[in-house]
Amino acid sequence: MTAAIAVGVLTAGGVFLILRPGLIRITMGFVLLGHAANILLLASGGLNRRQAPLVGTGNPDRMADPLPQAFVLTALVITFGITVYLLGLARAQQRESDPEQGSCGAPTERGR
Amino acid sequence: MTAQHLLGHALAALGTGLVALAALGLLRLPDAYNRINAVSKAAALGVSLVLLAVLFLMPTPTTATVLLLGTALQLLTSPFGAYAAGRAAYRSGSPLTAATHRDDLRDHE
Amino acid sequence: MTVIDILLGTLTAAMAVAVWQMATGPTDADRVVALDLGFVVFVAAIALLAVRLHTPAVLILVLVATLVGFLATVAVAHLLERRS
Amino acid sequence: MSRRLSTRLRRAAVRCLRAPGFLGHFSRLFLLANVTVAREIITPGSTLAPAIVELRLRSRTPLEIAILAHLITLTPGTLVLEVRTRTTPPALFVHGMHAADPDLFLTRLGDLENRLLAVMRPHGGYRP
Amino acid sequence: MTGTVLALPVAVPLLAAGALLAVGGRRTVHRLTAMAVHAGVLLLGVALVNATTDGTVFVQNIGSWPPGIAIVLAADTLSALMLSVSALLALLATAFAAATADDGSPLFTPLALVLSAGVYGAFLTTDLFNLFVFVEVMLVPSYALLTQAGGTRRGSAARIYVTTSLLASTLLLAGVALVYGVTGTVSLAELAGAAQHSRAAALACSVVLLALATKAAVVPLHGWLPRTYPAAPPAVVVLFSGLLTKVAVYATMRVYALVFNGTGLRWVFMAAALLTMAAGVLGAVGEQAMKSILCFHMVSQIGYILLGIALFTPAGLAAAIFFQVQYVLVKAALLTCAGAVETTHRTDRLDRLGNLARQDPLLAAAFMAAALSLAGLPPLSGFVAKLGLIRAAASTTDYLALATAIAVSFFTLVSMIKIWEGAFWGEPTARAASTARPVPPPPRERTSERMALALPAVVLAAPSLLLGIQAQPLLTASAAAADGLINTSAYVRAVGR
Amino acid sequence: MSAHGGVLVAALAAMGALAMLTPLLERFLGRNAGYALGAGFVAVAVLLGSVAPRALAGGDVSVSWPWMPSLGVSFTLRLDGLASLFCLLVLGVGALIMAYCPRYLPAHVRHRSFYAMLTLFGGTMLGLVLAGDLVLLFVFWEGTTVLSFFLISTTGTAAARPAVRALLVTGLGGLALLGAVVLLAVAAGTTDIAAVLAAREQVADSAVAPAAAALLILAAFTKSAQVPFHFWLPGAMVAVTPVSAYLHAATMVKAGIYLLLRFSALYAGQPGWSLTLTGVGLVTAVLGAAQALREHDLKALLAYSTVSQLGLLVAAIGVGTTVALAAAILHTFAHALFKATLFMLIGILDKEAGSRDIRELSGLMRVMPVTATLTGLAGLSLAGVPPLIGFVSKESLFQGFTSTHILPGANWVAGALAVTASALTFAYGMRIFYGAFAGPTLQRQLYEPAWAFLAPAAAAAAASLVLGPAVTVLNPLMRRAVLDTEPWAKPPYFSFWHGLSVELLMSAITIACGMALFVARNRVDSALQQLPHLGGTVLFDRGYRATLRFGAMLGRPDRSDSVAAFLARPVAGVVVLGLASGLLIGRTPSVAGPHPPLGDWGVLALLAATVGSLVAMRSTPAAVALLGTVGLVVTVWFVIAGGPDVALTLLLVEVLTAVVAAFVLRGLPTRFARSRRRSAAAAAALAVSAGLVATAGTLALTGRRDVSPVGEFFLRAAEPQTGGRNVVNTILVDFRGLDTLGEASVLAAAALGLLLLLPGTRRDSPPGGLPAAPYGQVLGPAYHMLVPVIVLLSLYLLLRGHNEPGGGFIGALVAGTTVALGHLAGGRRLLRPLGGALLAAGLLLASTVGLSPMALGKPFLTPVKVPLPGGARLSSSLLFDLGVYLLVLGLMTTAMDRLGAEEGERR
Ligand code: NA
Ligand code: NA
Repeated sequence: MTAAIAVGVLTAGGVFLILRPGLIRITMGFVLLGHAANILLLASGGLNRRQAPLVGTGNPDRMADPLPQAFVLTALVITFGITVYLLGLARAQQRESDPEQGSCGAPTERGR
Repeated sequence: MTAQHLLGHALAALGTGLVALAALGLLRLPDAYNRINAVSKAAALGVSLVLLAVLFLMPTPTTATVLLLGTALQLLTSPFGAYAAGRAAYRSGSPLTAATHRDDLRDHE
Repeated sequence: MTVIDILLGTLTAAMAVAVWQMATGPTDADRVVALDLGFVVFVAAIALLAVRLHTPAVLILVLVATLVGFLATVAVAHLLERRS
Repeated sequence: MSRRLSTRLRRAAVRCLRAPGFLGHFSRLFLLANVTVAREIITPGSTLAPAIVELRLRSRTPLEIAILAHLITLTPGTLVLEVRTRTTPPALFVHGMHAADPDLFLTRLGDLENRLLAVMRPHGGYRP
Repeated sequence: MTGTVLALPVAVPLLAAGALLAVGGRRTVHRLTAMAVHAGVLLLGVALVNATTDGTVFVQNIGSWPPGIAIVLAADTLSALMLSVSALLALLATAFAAATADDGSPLFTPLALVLSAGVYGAFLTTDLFNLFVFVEVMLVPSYALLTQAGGTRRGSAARIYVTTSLLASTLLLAGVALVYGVTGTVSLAELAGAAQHSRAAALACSVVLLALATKAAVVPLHGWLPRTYPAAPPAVVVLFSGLLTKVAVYATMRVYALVFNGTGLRWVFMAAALLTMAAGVLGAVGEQAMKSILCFHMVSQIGYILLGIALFTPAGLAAAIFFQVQYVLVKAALLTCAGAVETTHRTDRLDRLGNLARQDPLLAAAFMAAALSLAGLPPLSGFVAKLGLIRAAASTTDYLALATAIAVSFFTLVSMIKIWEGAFWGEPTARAASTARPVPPPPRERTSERMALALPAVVLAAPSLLLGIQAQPLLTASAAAADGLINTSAYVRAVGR
Repeated sequence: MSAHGGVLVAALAAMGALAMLTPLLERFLGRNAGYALGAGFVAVAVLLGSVAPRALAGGDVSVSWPWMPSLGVSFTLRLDGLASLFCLLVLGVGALIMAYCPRYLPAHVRHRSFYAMLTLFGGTMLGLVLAGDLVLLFVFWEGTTVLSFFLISTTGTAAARPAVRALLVTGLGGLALLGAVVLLAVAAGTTDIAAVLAAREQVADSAVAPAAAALLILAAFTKSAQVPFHFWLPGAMVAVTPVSAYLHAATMVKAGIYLLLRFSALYAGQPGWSLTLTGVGLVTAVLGAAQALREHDLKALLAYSTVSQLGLLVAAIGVGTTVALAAAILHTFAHALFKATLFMLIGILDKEAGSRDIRELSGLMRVMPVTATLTGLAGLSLAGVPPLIGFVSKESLFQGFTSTHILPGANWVAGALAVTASALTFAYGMRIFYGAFAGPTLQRQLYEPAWAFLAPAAAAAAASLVLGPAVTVLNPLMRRAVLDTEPWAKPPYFSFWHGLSVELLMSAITIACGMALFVARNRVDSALQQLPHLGGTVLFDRGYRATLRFGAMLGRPDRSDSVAAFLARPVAGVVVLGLASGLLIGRTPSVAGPHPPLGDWGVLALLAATVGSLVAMRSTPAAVALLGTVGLVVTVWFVIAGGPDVALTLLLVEVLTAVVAAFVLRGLPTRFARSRRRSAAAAAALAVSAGLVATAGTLALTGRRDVSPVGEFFLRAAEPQTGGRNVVNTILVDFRGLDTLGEASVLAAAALGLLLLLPGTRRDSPPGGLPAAPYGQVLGPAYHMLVPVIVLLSLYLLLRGHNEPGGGFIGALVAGTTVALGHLAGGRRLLRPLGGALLAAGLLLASTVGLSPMALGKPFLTPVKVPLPGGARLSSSLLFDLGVYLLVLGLMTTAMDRLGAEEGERR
């Protein structure tokens, strides 16, 4: 129940953000959607068993399904790579749209 | 409940109390500088106390290592955030509360 | 309900305050402070959760968080400063 | 044993002897400051008297300055807002929550610096 | 041959990418390495096609773990066919990139190699989550390749491409999660028939299919493709055209065949197929530049393949598979022509081009052959493909599908002739002075360069004629592949526990 | 394969070979290659003639090879009477045209491709009439369409539009034929034409029969230029004369007639078929003739004449009686003869006199007697004047039309319309004749062309003249052809003189009316000019442009620059899927378990508050902070859910994302752009719907089963099988290493993408050393203390990952923070120039470790233990993890290098 609501909240927030203008907000939306997918993945293994799947630390019958966790780790890292790339894209396009800043090379003196 | 547990819980409560106090400070203090002043430090002590509490509640060598290292790191790193936040607040023009009676930094500019 | 549960509830409230401050400001500097507090609350909460869940393995998060957590605050503060 | 080595050893020993004292002093300061700030938050009304003061430093090396700034910032109620190393002398701009008397406030900070330098400069001498 | 070789198409490109990154510089080394890798995969693919037409399924349990635990790679005829045609395309795209100098960056070849590793892996894997991973391995380099060069227009195309793909990937991941939530497995073999037994499994897989439909640019989820592909450098479009959406279509076939046993959702597939065919071709007709027209066509052609899936008869599937294989080559040939034109004349806009048939007869011939094949004119491969599909539709009395397929062929012809008339035949209608760029640089005059640019187009167009006249071998292979989709038991037995 | 059938293949192959040889012939003979090609056509005709007697005797002359057995398609050629007749036309007229070309084509210009295409066209046409398989028929049919397009195009740029119109109209018909072919094949269960025709009953009874008929008719109408598809044919007259004469008068346009004749056996006598063909055919005949009469350009006149004559043929086939079919067959032959003649002669006139205006054609007899005679003869044959063959065929047509009994009185209507069309035809035929023989000579400086130029036309004209009285010679061919269209028929004998009959009366009326029209030609002309043009071109062009506009409109949404426009659709798809399936899924009970702990709700409340604040936030620093906080809350969720590895990874990812985002945002405005309220509301509505669907989907599809078998396996077997106690990590590096290799490759690609996207230079830093670090004074000294701690922690996490939370990814992410720290603290920018090398090393290491077991014959990524000196063993999974570590570190250094620098710094 709580997982489902969490997925819903994150999905709604993520969708709202990816439908806004501006690549940064869209990127943030995708981060939220990534969280939603990851919580969904964990939920897909069932949330009744919640012990960390570390052999020797407890009863295997109470341990969480480890496979979705492996999936989440994989997905998480992929999402991270793409997020960084999206931010790079935002940086590249910002440089493009602002030739003054992008190419003349004078260090900005703001804040001094 | 052993004395060790009791002590652990007491420390945990104290630490949590400090953290909560910091949160309260966030609401009560008048400007960003005072908030920074209150929050990061109180929280640093609070966290250190909580970590110490955990050591009492789950005493193993690994826990001890992790927690002592963690406490040290907490004390080492929390001022960085505070300094950066304070400097940024000033440079970004975050207003000082009216009660601020002296500002050498402005005179210096 | 144990003492730890109550303390975790307190931390939840503290985090809510941090979120509130992040949302309302009023200045971006106040928001940075709130983020800093958020990290602190997080570390404390993880430490208490480790006790609550009887999972010492979780404590590695505390170590990592104390080691690198300040980076987020510093980076956001830096962002604020550059854009003033 | 060369003279140089013996000097270094002596200084290290001095450091080791003075450090616990400094740590104790700072811990007391730290805890008291925590109490002060906690009281400020809990009690209704305000006793705040904030000020930003320029603290001219005796410290010279980056390490000395960094540690001092770090300790000041770690202490509740005081916060370093700006570090000036290119000026002579170097200066810290410190925000204090309870600095109704700025001179007293500066004196206390100066005291902390002196104690710190006493640990870090075992020869005790001033550097120009 | 044993299943052990199945990991090579994934591992070797990655190894080569790492090696090329390590040695740096030397373009020739990069080109030759990539070509050798793709040629190797091509040979392997053809050998696999030969060895699987009798129904054999080659499998490899990665890491030697038991089936059900291990990720299993498997090759049946369908996988082998897709592997072969992708490798061929990657090989020729590499050559074309050399000709257009799109591979100028020392990172181009490593990225293209990682991309192809993802494509090859997606064709071989039998595990839904692993499919998601390989799709990402394919997509992330594609982001880099699409966005490598600047330009405002390209910038917004890059944003749209990356974000749409990312959304589809997230949806795919959610779908995989739901499948695991319902069934407790992500192995396709264990999922076989699941949708028939459980509505929940069917719904979970529908999410996967929806994500794949977005990636395959099925109408109405297609808009991103015609909007973004034309912004990519010529060689990159060629590479994309044959690989990216095809992976999604392949996966759709596989999932629908295994999990749904080809039943249920028929009208959804049919409606999507017809809409995609029609909207794609009409959109193509309305475009004004070579690459834009061709890219919109990709949408339409996806519709044809979907039609075969919707029919889900041996004839329909075989036709769809034949269609897909030949189409990869035809479309690549067309895009290669467009790319050659763009490289030579610095534009692919029809109103700024003209008279290319005189200047470049070889290129014009290659274009025309491929264009007519795309329109389904005999004796080219596109004709055989459409004949098969139309015949399959007629056999199941899907006359609306038959009529749509024929009508779409007509509009395909219209759009191809629009290019012919606009670029190859008449005169430019817009004056160079009115273009955004101040003065277009003089076209490349060196014959050898032109030959190098036209050659890949010719090499890609030639099989179209060959596959039209001598269609039976590929038809046989397609039939075997279709049989593997209809009778999934051999696949399930080979892959499963 | 029978020897007879072999001849057919040989004939077709010979045509192909001839086309191949064309460049060679043209090289040595120049434009005179036409003679050689003509001879080749004749030779092929002779070759076919060797088996024709057998075909005309009703014997089977066919050959069949499997072509696409999967589709039931075979390469079948069959020569029967109908095919023989058309072969004769294709090769006979083809030979004449080829012989005509050398003198017509300009010298000193290459005609390689022209000759090749024309020869290829001959071969294709031959294939079309010989095709014994439906699909093969279609193949050759489309071949003629395409070749026609190219042959028209050879004229030059001006021909582009007409060529396109011709291609599209006939191409449309071709696709209709494809539909018909497929429907017939499915209905009859075979693609063999003879078998389809033999299965008449079966086909006629099938539901698709009417559709197939309609499609066949559409195909024939477009190819044979029936109203309203006629317009492409006059347009195609921009082609050079040999093309007009061969393709657009004698052969290609007859393909439609051939098609109707071929399938007449299936449909003859059926009302729909008859009414359509007869009606459209006669209307076309009359309108075409009227239009021809008002044309002054001889070529246009002949084009409309062709349209009109084709209309008569179609109508006759529609009548479908034996006499009518016989008439159609004979007239097809006659028309080819005289129309080809006329085209060739007009080509000569055009070339010699420089004009094709019929008004300037007058009194030609005096200056060009031979040309004039030939033109006159062909004109008379066209007009249906005895003793030319045109007369005989027209008589038969009249006979055919009066034999119709589709509707009561239909024979009268058909006859009347035929007479009308013929009268008009007579009128313009007479104008041609008059221009040749009578009237004042307007151009006196003309000379007779060389005999070689005239000879082909002369031969055709002579045939028209001779074959009228000697029409009985054609009887064996014609009768056999009739039998092929109507196997049960008793075919008539053609003879020059039928005696006094209705047809003769009709001919008389025709000639009388036609004469009247001719005599009153000035008034008729001015009256006709008032009539609307028999257009179609305008309509077609309008439709064409409308299609382009419609397409452009359809694609407009996809030209948007707004990302939201593209992202909204898949989201809406999810919502629709959710709504659609909401009704389908019954609730299955969830697996019994404790209610979610209270903590869940606390975390959830925080999550909702944080997400809510984030979406409403317009300050960018605050958004970064809130995004990080969302990450923290989710991390806590993962801790509660029992995933310490996941939580640890997420924590690191969140911190690093915040740092990178902050670096990137430095160059951007501090506030997000405000957007229109309405679009925000729409986005919110979609977002809320998607959120609800996501919640419902999660509720419905998760938590309804016990732990999966594979999950159970991992929990029990991970340690015994791999020696690792951290089950999640064993899955990552041991059981599902392929996923991990894939995700590592993704990171490598993302890093390479950044390098490509943000090209930097080798020496970024200003000469005076590293740029001032923002927090150097405070962080700098600490940096040197922190880095060793971080690196140690990172390595510790890497090494212990197999047993406790950690591993390559986590370790590398920790190490990656040092790079970020370096940027803020201004210490050495650790590893920065190494980004590419780290990526290379990581990829190499991970893939090599994966591949190495294959050298031992074991599957990819099989874990191997390498013995080390000292008894220790190094697991290959650790090496694999190290590869992953290097890749993650590579990404971090690259990202910090390219994104961490100030805008001005990096140049
Ligand atoms: Na043009
Ligand atoms: Na043009």
